[in-house]
Amino acid sequence: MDDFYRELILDHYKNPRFRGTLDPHSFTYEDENPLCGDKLRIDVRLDDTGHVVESAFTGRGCAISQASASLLMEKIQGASLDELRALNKDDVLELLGIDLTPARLKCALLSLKVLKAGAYGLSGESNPDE
Amino acid sequence: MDDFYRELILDHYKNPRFRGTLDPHSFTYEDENPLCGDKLRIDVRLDDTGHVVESAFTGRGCAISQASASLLMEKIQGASLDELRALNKDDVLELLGIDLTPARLKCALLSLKVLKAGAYGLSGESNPDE
Amino acid sequence: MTHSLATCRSDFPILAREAHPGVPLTFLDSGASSQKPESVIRAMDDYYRLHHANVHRGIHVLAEEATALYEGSRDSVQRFINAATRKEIIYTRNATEAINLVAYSWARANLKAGDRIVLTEMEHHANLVPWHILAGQIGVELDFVPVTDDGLLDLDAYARLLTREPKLVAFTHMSNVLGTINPVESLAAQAHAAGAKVLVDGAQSVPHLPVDVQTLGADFLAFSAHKMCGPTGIGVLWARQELLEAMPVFMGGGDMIRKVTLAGFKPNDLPYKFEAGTPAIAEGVGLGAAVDYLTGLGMEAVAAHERELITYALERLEEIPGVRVYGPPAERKGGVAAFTLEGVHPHDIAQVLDRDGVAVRAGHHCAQPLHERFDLAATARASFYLYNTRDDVDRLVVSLYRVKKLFA
Amino acid sequence: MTHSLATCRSDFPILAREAHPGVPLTFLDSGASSQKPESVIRAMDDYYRLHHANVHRGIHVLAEEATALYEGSRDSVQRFINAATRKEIIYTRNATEAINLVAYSWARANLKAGDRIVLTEMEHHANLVPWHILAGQIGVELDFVPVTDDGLLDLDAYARLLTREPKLVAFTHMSNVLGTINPVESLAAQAHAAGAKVLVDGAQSVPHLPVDVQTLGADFLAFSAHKMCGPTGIGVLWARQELLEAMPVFMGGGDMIRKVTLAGFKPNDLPYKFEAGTPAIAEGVGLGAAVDYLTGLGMEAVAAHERELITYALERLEEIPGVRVYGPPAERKGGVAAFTLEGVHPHDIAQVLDRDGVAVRAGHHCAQPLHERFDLAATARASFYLYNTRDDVDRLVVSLYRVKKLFA
Ligand SMILES: Cc1ncc(COP(=O)(O)O)c(C=O)c1O
Ligand SMILES: Cc1ncc(COP(=O)(O)O)c(C=O)c1O
Repeated sequence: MDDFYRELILDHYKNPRFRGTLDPHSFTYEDENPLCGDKLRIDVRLDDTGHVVESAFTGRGCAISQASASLLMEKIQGASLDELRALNKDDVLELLGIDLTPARLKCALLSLKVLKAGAYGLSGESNPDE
Repeated sequence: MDDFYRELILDHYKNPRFRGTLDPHSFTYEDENPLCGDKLRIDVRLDDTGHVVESAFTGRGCAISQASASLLMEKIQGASLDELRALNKDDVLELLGIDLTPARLKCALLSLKVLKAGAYGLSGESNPDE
Repeated sequence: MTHSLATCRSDFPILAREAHPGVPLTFLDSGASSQKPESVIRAMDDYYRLHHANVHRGIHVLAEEATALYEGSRDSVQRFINAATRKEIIYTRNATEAINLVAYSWARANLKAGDRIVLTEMEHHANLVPWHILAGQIGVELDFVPVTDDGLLDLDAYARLLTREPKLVAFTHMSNVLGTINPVESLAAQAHAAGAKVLVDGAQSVPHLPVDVQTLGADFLAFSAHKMCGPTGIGVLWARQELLEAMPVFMGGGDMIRKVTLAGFKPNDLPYKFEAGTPAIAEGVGLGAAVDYLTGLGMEAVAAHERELITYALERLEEIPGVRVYGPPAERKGGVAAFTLEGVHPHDIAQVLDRDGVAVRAGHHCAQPLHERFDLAATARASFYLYNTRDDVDRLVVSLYRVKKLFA
Repeated sequence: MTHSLATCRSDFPILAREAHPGVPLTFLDSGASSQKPESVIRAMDDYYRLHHANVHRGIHVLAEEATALYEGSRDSVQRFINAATRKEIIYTRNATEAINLVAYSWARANLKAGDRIVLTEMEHHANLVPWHILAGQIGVELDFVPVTDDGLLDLDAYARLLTREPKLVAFTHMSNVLGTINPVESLAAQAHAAGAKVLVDGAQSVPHLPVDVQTLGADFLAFSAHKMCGPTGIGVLWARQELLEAMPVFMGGGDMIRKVTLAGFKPNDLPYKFEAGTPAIAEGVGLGAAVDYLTGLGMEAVAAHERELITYALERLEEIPGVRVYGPPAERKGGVAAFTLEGVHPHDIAQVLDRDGVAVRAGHHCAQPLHERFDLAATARASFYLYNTRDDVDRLVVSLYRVKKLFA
């Protein structure tokens, strides 16, 4: 348990960074994990060179999904659109720093799924990682 | 095995009594056991007082079903219509004189079923013993 | 009876395992699927080691033994719910398939566009989605009895919905989230008076309460073996014989036929008419053993034991600041406590409890509309069965305090 | 590989039992349902003793273990038939349900009155009755490829039937009576050229032959676990992902949904979209163990072993005066010998053989139209599997001579 709910995760859950919405934004995307009811929206503003100048998330969910969103927002500041698109599961797991059971993996990866769907301008269904 | 295929049964199978059809008859009925493909027809001629004067069967089937038909024909000579209707499973099993497994019971009882359906003038489906 | 209930915990091998090294298992997830007693596991194991062959048409010793064991289980189930005849016991994969069978066979033959079906807001997806599919295909209309804040059916609204002359009323006997035990007899009587047939989802009631189809008032009853000490892979549809006789077949294949030609087929007699292909034989044997086990304990005793446990559990849970339990008070419910803890997502609750060996379920428990109704994305749910004890409740409570502390 | 086949008989506990006191068991009824090796029985037993909980949505150790075991079996099955993805492995109750699923979902969405379906005269009822039901409901027309006196499909007639532009061609890979192994690849290629989809009934082939869906040419493949060393209560529908994606749902309930509201539902992703309600979890675990067992032996070796046995069996049987075996010569068939013995009804054959411990099946083997075709009410059938030996054949032959003597 102390693995699972490391200080870092609880801290990001209790004190999320980059929480909110952006207006205007370069892209926004929202999706949910219907099986657990977790919902997440991510807004991203890019500069002229296609790098993230600001990003923010709102939503509801468990500590894992919220902390992973917060950690992901932190990570992508300054990243290029291509870098966003190249993000993968391992990047998120590395941010969280814990082993996840399959049932919780979906929680952890919701933010990644939403971010990439937005970055690709694609529907959630056809997320290339699926 | 020697129980199952007693001399009596093999004898009635190999040398069936009362095999044939009757014309005219008081009633005739035919049915089959679709699961095993056994088919049986029984014709009965009654006298004025409603007693069996003659009966006959045709059909195809295993030794048990054929012998039970032959034995049953033997038994009902002279019986009244009411006696036919009152015949039951135990009467047939007694005639055969063997213990039957559930799968073979249907073979043994086909002749009874056909006879009673004819005697009641009912369709095979609503045979009161079912 | 009560005596064997007191010691029955040791009949369940899995309850002796540790959840994690050094951490005992506190299994509070029987609402999702119960554990199996030794007698059930053994019956299936013996079946495969000693008696297996395909059933029904075989003339050899194994086929005869397998058929006797499998069909014997149907007699046990018949007695268990007091059905009039074994012909009324149709084996399916689970409660879900039993309800789908009614939707595909009875409903498609008897309902047409514009006909109404009354369901409730507390239904499990198993008693919603088959009707959604039907509505999409033939245009029946679905009405839903609302659930009150206390977790009960709104009976006034029910009476109003019945005035629209539904053809079918389908509701759960016991909610798998709220624990609410619905007054089936009076609901069914009203439905019948309005001219509707009544389907009762017994997935949660048959395992936990005495259920007698002669007095229940249902026309159809669906339940699953795996929630009542039996194996996965088998469930039951009970319906009155006349209804089943009049219904068209559902799936086609071996065993459900009397005769097949290239031109067509004649269906077999009940119950086989609705059982296509090689049945779940070992599972039937296991279900028979489960029903015998429950009969041995006595369903009155089982229900009383769970009533006592849920009463104690509600007391203890409600004493924890921030915990809210959904559903009616203990007198009106079975052994299910769905709850939230302020500030902590149910997934996180379940995850932390698991580290203490306490197995509860978190999510929507296949009742999304009910969670919508209470404006919840998810709840945590502790569900009790005959092998649970007050100690299990105490361990849950202790662990919940740890959750609170971690997320404080 | 061959080595383990040689000794595999001892892996099957039931084969050590006596049929009757003092009479060893000679099990020649695997075509109806195979026996199970220790590893399969043990896997299910362990599952219930150590790991059971409901799968998929649970956040506790048992739910995670159960899910991993159950879903792991899907990976084994995927590899076993070389499917492109695990999403293509749909669990059903049996082969029969798999075919019904195609009839209810794919066919009802894609066929209309007057559309044609080509079947064959050698089909099992499982691949006849679902189409009869469909014909009765939506008015499709069924054509049947005749069977030649040798027990082969009449390929000229097949080609002619294809000119009528059927929408579906559905046939068995291997006949459960004649043993005929149909040339699936070329039949499928012709069907595809004619614009039809191809359903292959693999109930008898997947247990006995190497089957690779990448080269088979089928669009749908149905089979049952219980005929391939696995448990009762579970079967498989394989179909290509695009097809499955495009198909409407069949049964509704938990697990097969993404989201449910009072107004409707969204189906889940594959394979879950077609799996409604609590699945046959222990059975999935058992099927996984069965597939692992067969993979360990090697399906090439299994097929070779059975080829050798059937060659020997046909030789020995045909040497008995009055015995007639139906179907093609050994080179074109699997390990099935359906036969008659002049003057003795197949039921009587089976009954007398049983007294010698020899278990064969007697009847129409769920293939009434095929028996009609050969003007037979019934046959006796000996069917072989990996654990059978030449000794088993010898015992069958000795016992058949006793039958002859008794009925002489
Ligand atoms: C060729 C064939 N198809 C289909 C089936 C049906 O299999 P199941 O009864 O397991 O659904 C069988 C087995 O009896 C068979 O032999
Ligand atoms: C009330 C209720 N109905 C139906 C079901 C469906 O049961 P199964 O998944 O065994 O078909 C369940 C179990 O999840 C339930 O709790």
